[in-house]
Amino acid sequence: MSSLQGVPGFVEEREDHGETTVVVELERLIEAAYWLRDEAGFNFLSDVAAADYLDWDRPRVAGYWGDPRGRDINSPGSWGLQSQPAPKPRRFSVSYHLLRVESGGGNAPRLRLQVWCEEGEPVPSLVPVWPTADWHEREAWDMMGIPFEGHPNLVRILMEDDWEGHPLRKDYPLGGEPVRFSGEE
Amino acid sequence: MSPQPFDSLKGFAVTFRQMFKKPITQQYPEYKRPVYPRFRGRHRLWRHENGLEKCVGCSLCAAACPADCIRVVAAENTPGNRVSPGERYARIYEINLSRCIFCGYCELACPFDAITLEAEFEISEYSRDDLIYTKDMLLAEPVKRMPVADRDLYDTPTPVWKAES
Amino acid sequence: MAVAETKRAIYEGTRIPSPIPSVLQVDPGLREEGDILEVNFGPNHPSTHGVLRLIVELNGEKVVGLQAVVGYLHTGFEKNMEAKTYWKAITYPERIDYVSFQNNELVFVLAIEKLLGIEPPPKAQWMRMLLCELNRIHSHLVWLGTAALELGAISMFWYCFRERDAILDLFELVGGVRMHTRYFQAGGLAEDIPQGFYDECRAFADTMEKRVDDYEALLSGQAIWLERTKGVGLLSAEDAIALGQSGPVLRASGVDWDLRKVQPYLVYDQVDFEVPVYPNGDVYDRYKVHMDEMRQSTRIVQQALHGMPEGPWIVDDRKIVLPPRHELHTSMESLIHHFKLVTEGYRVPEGEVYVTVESPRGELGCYLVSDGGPKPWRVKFRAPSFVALEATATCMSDALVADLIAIVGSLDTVMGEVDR
Amino acid sequence: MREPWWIDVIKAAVIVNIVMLSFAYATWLERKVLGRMQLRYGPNRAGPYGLLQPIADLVKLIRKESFSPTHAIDLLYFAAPVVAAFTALAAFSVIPFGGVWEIGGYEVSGRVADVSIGILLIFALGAIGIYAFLVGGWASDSKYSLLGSMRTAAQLVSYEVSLALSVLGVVIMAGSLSLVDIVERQQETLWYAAPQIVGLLVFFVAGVAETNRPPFDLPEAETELVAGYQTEYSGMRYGLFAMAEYVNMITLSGLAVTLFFGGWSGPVLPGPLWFVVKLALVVFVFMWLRATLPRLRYDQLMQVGWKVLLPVATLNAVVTAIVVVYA
Repeated sequence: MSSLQGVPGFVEEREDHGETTVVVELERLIEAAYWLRDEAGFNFLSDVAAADYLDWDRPRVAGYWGDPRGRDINSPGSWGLQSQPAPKPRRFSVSYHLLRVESGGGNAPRLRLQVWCEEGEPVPSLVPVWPTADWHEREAWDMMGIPFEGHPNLVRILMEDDWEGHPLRKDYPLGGEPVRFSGEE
Repeated sequence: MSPQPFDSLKGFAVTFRQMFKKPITQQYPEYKRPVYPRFRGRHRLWRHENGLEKCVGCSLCAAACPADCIRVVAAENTPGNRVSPGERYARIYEINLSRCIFCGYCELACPFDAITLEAEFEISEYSRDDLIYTKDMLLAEPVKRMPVADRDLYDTPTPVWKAES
Repeated sequence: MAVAETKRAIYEGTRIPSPIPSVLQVDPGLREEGDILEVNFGPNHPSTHGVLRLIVELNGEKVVGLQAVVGYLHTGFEKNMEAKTYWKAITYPERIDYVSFQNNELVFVLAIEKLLGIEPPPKAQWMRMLLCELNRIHSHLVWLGTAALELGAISMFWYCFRERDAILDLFELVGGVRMHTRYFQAGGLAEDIPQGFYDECRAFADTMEKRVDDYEALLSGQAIWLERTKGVGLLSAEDAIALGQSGPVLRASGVDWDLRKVQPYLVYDQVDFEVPVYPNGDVYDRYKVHMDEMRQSTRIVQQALHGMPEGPWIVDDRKIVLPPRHELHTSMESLIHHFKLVTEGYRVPEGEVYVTVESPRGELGCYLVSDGGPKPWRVKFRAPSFVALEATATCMSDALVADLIAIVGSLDTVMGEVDR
Repeated sequence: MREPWWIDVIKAAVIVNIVMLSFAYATWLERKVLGRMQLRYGPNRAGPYGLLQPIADLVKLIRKESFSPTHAIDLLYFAAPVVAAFTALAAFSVIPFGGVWEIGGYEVSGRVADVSIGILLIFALGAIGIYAFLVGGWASDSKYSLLGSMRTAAQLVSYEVSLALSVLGVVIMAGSLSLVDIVERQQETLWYAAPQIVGLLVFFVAGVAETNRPPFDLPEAETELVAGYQTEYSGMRYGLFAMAEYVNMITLSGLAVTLFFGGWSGPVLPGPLWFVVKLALVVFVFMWLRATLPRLRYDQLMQVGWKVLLPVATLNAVVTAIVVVYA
């Protein structure tokens, strides 16, 4: 699918597990979105998924230890090293999963449109292109703290309005109550 | 389709007909529907026939638990105090049943078939602390016996950990 | 009483509110008149499917402003799953949408399998399809019962829950518990299918067809039901696609689109079924789509029972699947694998995948990023209910309070899935 | 010898208690009927066949805390359920349930009060009862209650008209507004259900709406307005509203029996028993409707009332008048 190289702001095209990913420049995201919707016919925005790659290339460990007081789920044990994943260009990725919906269509072509951004770097909002992006982008803002520029109503959606922090970031600790046991040693 | 004028009356026949059928309600506390053999209810720890505990305190069940509701503290068996056939035994074995999601991963994880999920499902208590089951409670014969449907009829092939215990 | 035909034809152009696509704002001129009553429907209200909060502005009985507020059931499933190994994380997605649990479990398992590059054996595929279709009937029954209850047809609820209970019994027979079975595992099924299941399931499938006729007799011809549902909650095909609607909502808007047909997963390409499509995009058409899908799902269940192949139910890959129980006492290697899999879990190769299935509510997606370790780096679910709620404002124009209930009900949302 | 006043007092006391008891057992019957139609048993724990359930409910309602919203308008808020229950009970007084008996030398008639304009009295009391629903909802200072009150006002006003007009045919045929006369006239000729079938249907539909019973239960539509005008009521205050609703239903069924099904008349069995049997059948139809039909929408309700029932009722009255005069 070399035709995808015509996407405005084209950076990279990947084929992985039978899925096509197009990475575009952050600045030209809206242009790329319009192009994909109008020229390539991807009329359906299935999902907006943001991911945090903080400490992605840090040497990592797998598994975790338990002790009588329960388990520290935030700091992993040293069960065994795993292989280092390939580095990522920036901290956050935002993936737009596109789909071409035609009534009675024979197959379902999908495309992942991806941009990369640093913390606090605004991503252009795609609400004018696909209205369904409204809540998806609000969720991405709420959970990951990615500001969407030009969004008409960028407020928290799942957390309370006065919540501090963005829970799905990797530096946001996993909280929770410790499990109660009898306390007997 | 165009609705017929008397279609509206069909519904009355449906409701009226039900009056002469036996209600499907089960009178629960008096009648208990037998649960199917694979049902996952309250946990049970098992002993060998010679009275030793099957659990060797390996903590695999605790590692497998998605809800982190099992706590195992192992201790060494000594010749004077032999609790399990292996080297070690579970000195403390506790399950917080208010956290348990009854996924049954612990019985899958246990290599010695020491813990299984049995048919009992009436486990509500007045206090959260009463839902922390200790080893003695888990080893004891359950007070209430729940009816279980015929295993030959509904659970062939039987999973191994249910067949042996 | 005359039976109403569709009172309002489907509209031209678009009706998505501007500038915010999910909020219906009150006309400023109307607001100046000062007769606007702001009512909070929910989070505690008899017909908000749990904890949906609708801020409704009423002009008399007419809904002139609407905003849906969600998040009351947010439990951080996605964050939690990042801290669990894949094996354990399988118990989470089924709790996200507790009405179509089996489909949610399927999408996560399919995502893991896609990253692992393994293909489950045919028996597992067929059984998964069977259980997913049973689950679809279950979900539609819950929808039908509650939606009819909201419109005042109280008996429907009990009739639907009679069949729902039969389905849950089948799940208990197969998976051990009635709802969150974790029966699908990466690589296949957790256990073999019990022999007794086939007869029980066949008996159920045979009665189900008659039951759907009963439901239709109670509602489809009912003049009041038609009055209440026809021409209400209109959503055109273009708007539905622009708002990302999927599943029954999209099909009721006249778009012939079903992932089971256009992007066959499992073995849906080997069974014969039809996709119900209705053109008007109103509440009645959504109801009809649900009814027809129940019939089609029953057909699939019957075919799956007929075509269920013999053979293994899970792949034989010791790096992913727990070794057979009988080997634990005889083979040291199996025991080591067992320990490694339970404590550390299997490692999933690095990569990102987006897997979608047709859940009872529509396109259910799972975006899974793996860093090559035993825990998912990022899991994101594309919840069809979440998207469906975005369409409330578009559907709601020119509606009364009673229509509001009917429309929100017809969108078939499960708040657990909306808030995750 | 004519009835002395104290017999009337005794009768009134007995009838009020019987009506209250029948209200209690109407709730029991409703639960049983609905239960059986919905594949359930209905109440079956308190006493044999759950027969003590209404008593248990009463005890529960009385013992329950009756709290009121802070900003409720006290007097109106407290008075509304009382007025509702009072008018509902009072309306039953003119419904005849038996003929005239000779007891101890006195002539005892099977009615509390034989008013020559019985039908009008029932409608008048019903109209006062509407105020209770209206005021109660308004006084409780809740948006749901207010919406419920508004619906009550609109619905009851519109259906009152059709209800009254639908009875006109019977009145013309009987030539009297007294319920006793109407029953006696039916004994002479035939039940008015046959010649007045149109009137009966209109009367029944309007009556269901008038008593806020499903499918016309919009003022308290649970899934829309939580509980409408009674949202903020609890304990026995709520109980009084519920009582008013059920007693209204019983009164209306009694009226239907009297006007269209020959009242207490019937072979072999004594009059009051016939009355009760007929009443129970009509009440059963009320419950059957509830089990089967979805609820109407507000505007449809208005349309049915003004565009269907009112013209039909008027036409029926006119046709009846023409037939009676020229035939």
